[in-house]
Amino acid sequence: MAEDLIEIRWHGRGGQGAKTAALLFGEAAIDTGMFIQAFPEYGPERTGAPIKSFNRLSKKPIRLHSGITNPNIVLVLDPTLLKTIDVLEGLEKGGILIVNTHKSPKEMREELSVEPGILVYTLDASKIAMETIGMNKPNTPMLGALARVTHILDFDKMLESIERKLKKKFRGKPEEIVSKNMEAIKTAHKMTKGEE
Amino acid sequence: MAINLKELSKQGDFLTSGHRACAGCGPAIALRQALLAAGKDTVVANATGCMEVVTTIFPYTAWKVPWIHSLFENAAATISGVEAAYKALKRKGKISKDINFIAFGGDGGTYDIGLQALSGTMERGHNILYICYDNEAYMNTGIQRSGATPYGAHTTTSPAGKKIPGKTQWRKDLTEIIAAHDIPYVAQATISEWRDYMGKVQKALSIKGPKFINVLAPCQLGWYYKSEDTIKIANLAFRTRFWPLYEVENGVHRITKEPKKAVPVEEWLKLQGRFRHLFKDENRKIIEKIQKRVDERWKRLKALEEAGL
Amino acid sequence: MAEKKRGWKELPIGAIIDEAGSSEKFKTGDWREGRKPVLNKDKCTNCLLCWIFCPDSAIIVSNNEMKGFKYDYCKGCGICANQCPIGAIEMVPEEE
Amino acid sequence: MKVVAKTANEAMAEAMRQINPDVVAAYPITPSTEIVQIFSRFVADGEVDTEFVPVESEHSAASACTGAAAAGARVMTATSSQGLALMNEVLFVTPALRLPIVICAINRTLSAPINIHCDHSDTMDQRDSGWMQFYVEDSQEAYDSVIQAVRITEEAFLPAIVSADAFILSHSLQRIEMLEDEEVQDFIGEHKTPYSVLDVDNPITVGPLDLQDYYFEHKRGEAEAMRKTPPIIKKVDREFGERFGREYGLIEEYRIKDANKAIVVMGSTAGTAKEVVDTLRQDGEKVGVVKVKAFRPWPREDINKSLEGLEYVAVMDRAEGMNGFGSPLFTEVRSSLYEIDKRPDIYGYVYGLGGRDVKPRDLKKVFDDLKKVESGKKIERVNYLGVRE
Repeated sequence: MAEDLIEIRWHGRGGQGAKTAALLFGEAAIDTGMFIQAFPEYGPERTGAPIKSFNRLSKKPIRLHSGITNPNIVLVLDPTLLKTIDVLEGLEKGGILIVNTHKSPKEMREELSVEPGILVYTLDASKIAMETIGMNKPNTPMLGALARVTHILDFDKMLESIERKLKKKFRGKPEEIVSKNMEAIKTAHKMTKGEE
Repeated sequence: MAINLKELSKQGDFLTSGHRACAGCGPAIALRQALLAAGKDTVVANATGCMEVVTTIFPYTAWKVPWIHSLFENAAATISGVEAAYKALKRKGKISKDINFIAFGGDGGTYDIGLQALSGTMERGHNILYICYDNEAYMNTGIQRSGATPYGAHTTTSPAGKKIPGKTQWRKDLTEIIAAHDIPYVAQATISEWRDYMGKVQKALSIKGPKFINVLAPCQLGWYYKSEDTIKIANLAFRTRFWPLYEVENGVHRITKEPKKAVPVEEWLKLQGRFRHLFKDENRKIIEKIQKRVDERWKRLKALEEAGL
Repeated sequence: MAEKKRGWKELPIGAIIDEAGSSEKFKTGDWREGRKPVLNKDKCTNCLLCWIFCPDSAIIVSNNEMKGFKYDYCKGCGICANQCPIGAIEMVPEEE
Repeated sequence: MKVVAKTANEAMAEAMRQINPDVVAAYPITPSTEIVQIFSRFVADGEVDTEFVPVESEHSAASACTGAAAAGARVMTATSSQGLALMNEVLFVTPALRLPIVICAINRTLSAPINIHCDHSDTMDQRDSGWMQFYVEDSQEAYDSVIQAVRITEEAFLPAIVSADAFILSHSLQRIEMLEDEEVQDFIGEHKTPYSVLDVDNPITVGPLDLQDYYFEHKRGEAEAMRKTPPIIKKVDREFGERFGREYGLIEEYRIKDANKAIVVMGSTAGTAKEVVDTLRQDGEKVGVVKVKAFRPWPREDINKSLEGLEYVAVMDRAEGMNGFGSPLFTEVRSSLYEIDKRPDIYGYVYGLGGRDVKPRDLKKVFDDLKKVESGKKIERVNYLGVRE
């Protein structure tokens, strides 16, 4: 496979915006000149059910059209999923796990028995979302974390792109919803913790 | 909009000679009268059925207006596509003429297999007129029962046998089903009362939106009577009140032509071989049953009219 | 009556028929089963009921006048005679 | 030109917007629903002049489209799976009437059991209906092909289905390059119609009854129209390439020139196959891919030219032909090869039914199988890839 290919898996529940996060991240990557794929896993699930969505990013055109089984990065939008879903599935050495939780990365590593060689990051995205957006919408904060941890995208360019997309998405809604989301991303970018 | 035969005769026919319908064909009369009323600037979509078959055997066509047939159950959908194209092209200035859009279907293509497409077309509000030439069975395939076949009638799939005396279900009231779509104009007509029928065609075409006319068109082959009696039988259907002539304009029922004195339905039944078995002693009660139903339906229609509904 | 049948390269696109009313080339007059309508011009009032009821468009009308029948197409159904209110049309045996 | 992120559904809807057809009659069905939804929004916002007919079924969608095309309109629709199957009866009528219509079809499997995911059984079901069929590899090709198809259908006077894999493409956001609206309009040009039922001054009869004396001649003419499509498709494709830099051909050869083994495949799996070929090539294996873009017309000459000289070929069908011996793509390729002297040894693989994921390792296994054959081992002529025993 192309060596510069980055594969990302998002875990969330229907309605939490895991699909939107993958789409926003993908579009932001395109704006920085990358090639991308962003696709949710489609099933009969409805609001509340565990869902996955995916990203592929590369500097070269992406021809792979298979599902993603060995992601480089896994993001968990909802800590309650950790009990029932094997979020580490297919994540190999060198991989990155980012979890929305108030716990520390160390606590997470122990709780999930993450093997050495996989980096663990945490942030309380729900809290950030509540404080900025006023709703438990952890998806935009998670984008901030992803940018902080991976440096795949230039953060400022990413912010610019997401702001543009959100303005379009929330057309007709109060303007502050966009600025609040942007604030959430920036806060999350600062607050994301890795292990010492 | 008085219909003047002398005036009409000057414009010539749009369904011309040389088609291969049976001698005395009621549906051919229904189509011909409708086109005379509609005039030259008319586009026709036709469902598969007798009329489609007999008028367009390649390389001959009896049609002098543009005509399209694609399948059995989709005449309504086809004409809605034609009408949509017309709207789009008119908006873009590619066509300027005012054109009538008419779909013809038999009772098979309309009451039964084509009902869904017809219902959709009516609901979507296309500016078209759908005319069902109702000959009360699938005549094209050899006289099989349809949803329009009357109670007691013999057909090849509701044969009058030793145990079962012909069709044992009432016909569905398609005119009322379409009226329930709340469209601007729905009417019932018969070919013998040509002035009433052609007037309804003209009235329908003057109204914007979806319109529906159910015209009774006897079939000498399937109803088993002599070919010269087509008009007589169409007329008796009206005079017995088996087939009331009325319209539903913007939801309001109005009887357009009323027989002065109702003729017993038996008079209509007895001319047709498809009801012959009803005249056996053991089946006479079926005729009474039919008469009762005709009286009830007429009462209902009168009540609707009187109530302004 | 038989037309030369065309080969596939000679046919119009999409199986359409581009000659309106071409069925007039197909004569159905020989379908009559031994009887044909005749008009008694003296009786006829030119009410044109025969014309409006003819399933085969086989009544000749010109200048508001009933002129007779297109025997090339009339199938001899007898509706015209049956419906003529004053009996001006009679179905008579076809001559050999 | 602008770079944007679009799923295949969005890309096809955008192409439809830029084409600005006169009539779109459509009924929603997963996974092509979005195309209809997005397009309705274009209609509602006045971004197109299209008369949108929200029909009550796909049968009526195809019927209304056929009626509209016969009235001289430029017509498009979108559907999938059961919707395409419900259109089946009408789909035989449209090409016989020689009407140019483009269907954006999202390839979803057919019931039963009911399943909304990808395979090609829905379009394969239409392979003898007389529609051209183009399978695409990604959103970009979906977008480009829809635009090309308008030109092709109006030069051939035959309709076309442009199909993209359900979810894998229909719902996967990808980077595409979109043309400017004017570029699209300029490329497709004025709509061409073979006739129009709206011409009341020159009335025609469309869809007459044909008997034993003419039906065969009419069908012969229709068949000839399909036979004449390959040069039309190539010409339009070449012109598209010259103007916009992307060209696809009836088939695409990938590292075939010096190959001795190849996979023949359609749709999104072609991309995955190319990746696998690149990996195997690094190990020195002489492998390649032939992507079949046009399944109808069947590109017999191109296929033969491309496979002649190869030793081992695996043909991948994302459909089960239920004929007891291989599926449609396999039988078509195999039949074509009959007329060349140096024929490769050819095997059939049925894969990916009902959306079953196709991973690089699955396709590597196919090449491994061919290697086994090369080393003298025997394998089944027709195989199932990725199914549990």
